[in-house]
Amino acid sequence: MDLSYGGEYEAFRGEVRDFIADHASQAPKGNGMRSKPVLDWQALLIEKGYTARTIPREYGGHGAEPDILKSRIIAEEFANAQVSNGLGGQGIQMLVPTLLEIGTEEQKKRFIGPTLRGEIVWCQGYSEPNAGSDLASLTTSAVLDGDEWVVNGQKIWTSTAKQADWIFCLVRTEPEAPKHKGISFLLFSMDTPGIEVRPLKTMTGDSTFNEVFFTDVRVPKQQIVGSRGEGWFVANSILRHERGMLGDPNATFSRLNALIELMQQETVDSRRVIDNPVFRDRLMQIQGEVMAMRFNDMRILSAKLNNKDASLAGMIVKLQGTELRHRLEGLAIDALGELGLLYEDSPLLRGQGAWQSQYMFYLGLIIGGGTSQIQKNIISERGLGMPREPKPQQV
Amino acid sequence: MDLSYGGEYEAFRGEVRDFIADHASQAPKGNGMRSKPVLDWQALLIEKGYTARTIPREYGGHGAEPDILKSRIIAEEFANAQVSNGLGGQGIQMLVPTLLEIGTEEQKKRFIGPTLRGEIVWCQGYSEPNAGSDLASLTTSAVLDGDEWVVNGQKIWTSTAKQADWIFCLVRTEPEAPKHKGISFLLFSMDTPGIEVRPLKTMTGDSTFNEVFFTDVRVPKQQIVGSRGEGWFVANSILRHERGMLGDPNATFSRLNALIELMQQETVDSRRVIDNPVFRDRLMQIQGEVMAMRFNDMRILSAKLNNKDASLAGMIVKLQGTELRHRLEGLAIDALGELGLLYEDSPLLRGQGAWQSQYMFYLGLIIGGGTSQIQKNIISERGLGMPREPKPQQV
Amino acid sequence: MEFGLTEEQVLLQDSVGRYLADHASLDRARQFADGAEERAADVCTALAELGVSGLIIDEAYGGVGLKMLDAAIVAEQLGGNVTPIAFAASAVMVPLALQRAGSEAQKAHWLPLLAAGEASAGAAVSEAVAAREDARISASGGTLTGRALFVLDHAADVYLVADDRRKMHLVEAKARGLTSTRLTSIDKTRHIGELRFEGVAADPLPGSDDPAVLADVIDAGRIVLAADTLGAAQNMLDQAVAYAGERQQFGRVIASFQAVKHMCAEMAARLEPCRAMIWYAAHAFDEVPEESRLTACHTKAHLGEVGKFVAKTATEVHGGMGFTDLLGLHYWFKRIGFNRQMLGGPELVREEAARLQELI
Amino acid sequence: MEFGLTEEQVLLQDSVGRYLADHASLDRARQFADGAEERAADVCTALAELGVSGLIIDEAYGGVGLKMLDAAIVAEQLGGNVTPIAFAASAVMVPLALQRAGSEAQKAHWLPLLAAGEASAGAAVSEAVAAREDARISASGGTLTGRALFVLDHAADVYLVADDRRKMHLVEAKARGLTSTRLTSIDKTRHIGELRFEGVAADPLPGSDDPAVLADVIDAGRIVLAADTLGAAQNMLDQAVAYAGERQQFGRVIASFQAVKHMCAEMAARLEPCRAMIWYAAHAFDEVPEESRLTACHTKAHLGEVGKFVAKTATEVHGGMGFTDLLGLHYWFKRIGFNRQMLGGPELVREEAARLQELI
Repeated sequence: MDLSYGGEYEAFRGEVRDFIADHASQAPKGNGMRSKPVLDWQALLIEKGYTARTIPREYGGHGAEPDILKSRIIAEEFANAQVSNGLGGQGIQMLVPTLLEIGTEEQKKRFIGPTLRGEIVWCQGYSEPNAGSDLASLTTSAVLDGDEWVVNGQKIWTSTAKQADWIFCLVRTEPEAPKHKGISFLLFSMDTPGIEVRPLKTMTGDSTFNEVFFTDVRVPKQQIVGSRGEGWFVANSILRHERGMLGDPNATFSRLNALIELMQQETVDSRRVIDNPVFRDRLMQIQGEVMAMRFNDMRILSAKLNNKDASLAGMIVKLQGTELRHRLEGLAIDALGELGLLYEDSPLLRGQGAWQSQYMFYLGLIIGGGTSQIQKNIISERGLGMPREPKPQQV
Repeated sequence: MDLSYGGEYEAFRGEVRDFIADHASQAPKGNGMRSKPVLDWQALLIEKGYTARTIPREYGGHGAEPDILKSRIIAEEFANAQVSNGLGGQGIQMLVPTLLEIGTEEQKKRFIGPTLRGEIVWCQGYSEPNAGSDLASLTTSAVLDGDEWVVNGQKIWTSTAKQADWIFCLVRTEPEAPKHKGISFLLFSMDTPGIEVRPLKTMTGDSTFNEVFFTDVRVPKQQIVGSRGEGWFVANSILRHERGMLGDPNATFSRLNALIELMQQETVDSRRVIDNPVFRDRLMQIQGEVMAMRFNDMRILSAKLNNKDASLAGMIVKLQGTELRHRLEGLAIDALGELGLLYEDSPLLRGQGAWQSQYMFYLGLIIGGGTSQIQKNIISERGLGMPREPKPQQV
Repeated sequence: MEFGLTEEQVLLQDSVGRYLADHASLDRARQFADGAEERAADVCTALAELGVSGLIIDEAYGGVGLKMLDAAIVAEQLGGNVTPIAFAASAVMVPLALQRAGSEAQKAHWLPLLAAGEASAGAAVSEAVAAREDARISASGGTLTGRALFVLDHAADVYLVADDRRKMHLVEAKARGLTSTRLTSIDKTRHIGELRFEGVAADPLPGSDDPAVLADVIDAGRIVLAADTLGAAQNMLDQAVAYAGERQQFGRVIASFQAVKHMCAEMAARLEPCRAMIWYAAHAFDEVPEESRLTACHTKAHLGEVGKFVAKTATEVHGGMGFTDLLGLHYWFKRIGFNRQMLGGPELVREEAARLQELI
Repeated sequence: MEFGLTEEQVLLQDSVGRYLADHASLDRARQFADGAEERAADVCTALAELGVSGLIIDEAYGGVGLKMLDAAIVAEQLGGNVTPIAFAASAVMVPLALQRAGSEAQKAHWLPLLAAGEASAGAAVSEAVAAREDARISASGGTLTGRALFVLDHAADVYLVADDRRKMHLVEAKARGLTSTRLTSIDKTRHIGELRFEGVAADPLPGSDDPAVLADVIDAGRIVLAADTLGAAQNMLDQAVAYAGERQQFGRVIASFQAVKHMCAEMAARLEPCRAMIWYAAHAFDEVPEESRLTACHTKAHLGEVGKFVAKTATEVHGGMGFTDLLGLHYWFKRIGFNRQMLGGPELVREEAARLQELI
């Protein structure tokens, strides 16, 4: 057991801290896209290797060797300082790695640099109303007509569709093939005629997501990533990456500390909520679970670093992490009593209403990105080696 | 809403109370079988109509019209007075109703009377090591050889097998038929050569159950109830009756009161356990659930009485009742701290060790009599009308 | 013996249920919520005609003269249809307080108006449930001063206000010195709010010197909120079963997956006994006084817990669709959340249950 | 950075695990339990040879000189194999107390005996965890009077006894005035008991004037019991997965039913983070003093809860067979139950966790 990162890394941590101390004033606040301060900051971070760190210079990245610990240190230090560590979004997190792996040289040159620099914003077109857990049954079609794909169908759960310049999209190009083998991965501009974006309001009241409708959208033939019919395999390796990010124990840890503070501040019947032993015990239960998940996270990091197997430890993060977070937010609501019901712009609102909105949002995350039911299938089959469910008889 | 039983019934309740007051001294203590006081008491109860109440006189019963309320009043009054309300056991509770419904006249005459009087004690041979939840896949075989069935195989979970004179037993007589249609219902003496009974120790440390092995056990041909291949249907209607009895909320209510008393008596760190708000809150949660189950029980009784449908209310009793009871016993263990670990004849033992043994026994009941998984299948399919799982493809 | 509803009660249930299904479905609730309407006048009028607003008001005052079980039956329908109407305070708690503790003049003035649906009433009693340090009402010389939070059925014509000695008063919304503020909650189908009193003239309920009356009023509110949850949760379960029977994934309806079936079975198993519990609690309120208070507490707490479980699980069965606004499932989710916290969350009410049994 | 076991630790784990699998399987535990043996001499001797009894004892006193993480690794193996041996007190708590607070004479006498497996030690510290009104030890003039309950690793040669001022003493089992009674528990693989002292001569640990030493000793015991639960629960899960893969019902292995798969997945999902938690808690005990106590409390409580869930669920997966004595699954079930309650149940330990953070 050695929890130190070692001298080289502590030196690196020092560099990062110094950089932040010197430059934090230039960092943009909030999540704006495309503003000059945002783009300038992004350019500076790429130059210093604090974002796009391992992406080759020829494609617009910093070109450093992969180093999990350095990446973690950068993430930790920017998070601790509450300074933006650069642009995120599905283009940078999901499309860029895909293109690096299987894009053509031309695609890499054309898309990676502008995406990293924040010049092209992407959205993702995977889920459909009738293809959620069973994503491979998607029906949005793309038919080759001369040198163009003609896309028709509908996507759902598309975040940033309103802001995006381009979309990476799964479409069915081989209707005769088995369902996993008939899908292709297309890129196209959101300005293409025939695209309609409708905001999708959720239970939280926000419209973080959209529905996107395609009617005879014409896409140049070469804007396919990988070969025809390979789209499922292209998309799936990255999806797994996305799932690992849901339920992050470090974010939950911050929320836990906010909850402890809340319970020390609020009073009911002249007693601080924290002095109610029943709520306090629930708080302590959650604290113990958060602790376990944080140590589990350290174990996963260390396993990656040392090429050890901790695949089961990783597989459970989404299931446990989202449920835990949902319960944590729910405790805050209960502890607040009637105050916990207030929402939106209500007078007396606590924490800007985040306890309620996060409670609901995390219920959404329990469902999204692979429902808890699908997660349990994965854990039992891939983690524990239990058999898949037998296929049903055709009736 | 009318919770009174009405004048006629209150008068009847008075009669029962008077009887108990006058005769309680003759009632046997404990669960002994076959002793003279037990058999005499049973005879007196049959005569008065306090047991075997609705079974026709010609078969040895009391011959009264069915009256659910009177039955309930009898049960309530004997339970309140903690006086034996007569012999129970699987012969009286399960076999007698079966014989009344589909036994031949000769079977009724031969078996019902002696069973009611306690002269024949029965055990039940249903479950097998490889036929538990999937009872219909049982393999104990009975092959007709002249005028006799020749029985070979093994049963498990047979209670009172050591004490029993006879067994009612499910055997496969039609190996070629579909599995539910190849089973017959046989009766035979436990003295027949070729029967071996081995006690089956459980996690509680007791051997309430047995394994029973049959080697070429020869049973007269006419000792079959119903026709060949009808055994599954004979047995199944009664099984449902048995399941309804598991998880009885009135028994749980008594245990709850014992738990409240326990928590008021025990102290830890000079504080009564009931004064620990965390345990007290768990107690109150359980009290609320017990209350709900008792009202649910009243609703079921009333529905039976008034021919109303409360089938879902009945279907959930076993699932909810056994889980609730298990949790209740578990709370007692937790509340006792280290004392809750003591068992058997340990010094300092509380409640004769029943908190631990009931905790484990009710885990057994969660599993037995249709596991919680099977119960949920039943509730979703029969109660909510959801489809059965599709049959798997043959591989 | 008959543990269940009478024919008249089934009729009441059906007539209210039918009206709501036909004329006050989700679309109406949505419209109310989106428009932040003060009052769904059409629904109020129609329900008043069906007797809902005068349900427990004596016939002498223009009401129907029914009891708590009838109120619970109606509340279940309202919860099941997420009906945007003032009921718990306006049709139950305040009429009850008036009938038990009001003067003849108070009754004669307000009860007929409430029964006819021509006035609505709110209840400002949260201080008696759980006091907040900055919310306290003191009475002196016929006036009230202070602040009441979480007023149920806010935006009413008249408020029942409990002071810090548990005595109750009537205050008209238009009284001088009264400031009223809406508190937006997750549940947009019912209003809560805050009242500030600066020496507001108040009309005390003479019979409320006995603090048991206020306790009864709170019990009644708790039973009604619990019944509302029963209806809402039952509806969510029904929607989940129906949705699972239609939604296809992996080439079969999801209702055929054991995981989905068991989620639904668990909901049913926990919810079904709640029906008997609501019936008994409401019945006991009128007929079994020695069990009434404890049963009301446990019913409120237990429905709060079961409701929370069903709300989450039914949403999960719906998958992503449950999380959207499209089906509107969240109206039921939030209604259940509201009922859980108002008039005391489960932990608080269980503490009361323990106190009632002298276990504290 | 390496969050995990060193090669040496993996070797230790393997060597202990292999010995137990080969020579101290369930049959041996059963024999011990059925015979109510005081001591499984064969197992003790073999494990002493592998270094288990002297694991954390300094090499100067004949031990191996390892740390709490090594003790946790061994405890996990012992729990996984329901090994009938005195470990938590005898090999961890008492050696730790001696090394931190013992006199040179005490260390020189007892540590080599304990390391060699020639003596065993029990811990009578439950009064410091939760006092029972009739169990209290007072020290006066070099003697102890009173009663200690729930002595861990009872039937020992020497006992570590905490008095009512949290000072620790050594008392030999054969001391005059000491009466010792076995307390039969559900777990027949480890002994607990009661000690009565009537003016028994005791040998105080000079360094134990600092009450932090006793707290450390209890922390160490809690980590070891939690690690024992990790091993036992992991074993139950493994057994459940294996059994489900063999057991056929309805024409298929039950491991192919979604309900069974999800039960196993839930066990794995809750149990897997516990492994990292045990590692960290044990590591922090030696290396991160500022986090040590809180982590020990949470680890004890959390493993208690997860263990209870896994014990029940794994038994359910086994169906009726899990309830019988045939497979012996209940040995693990009871071992987990024992670990949950000893040295403080989850509620009690969580209260301590809150107190450590000054939240009480």
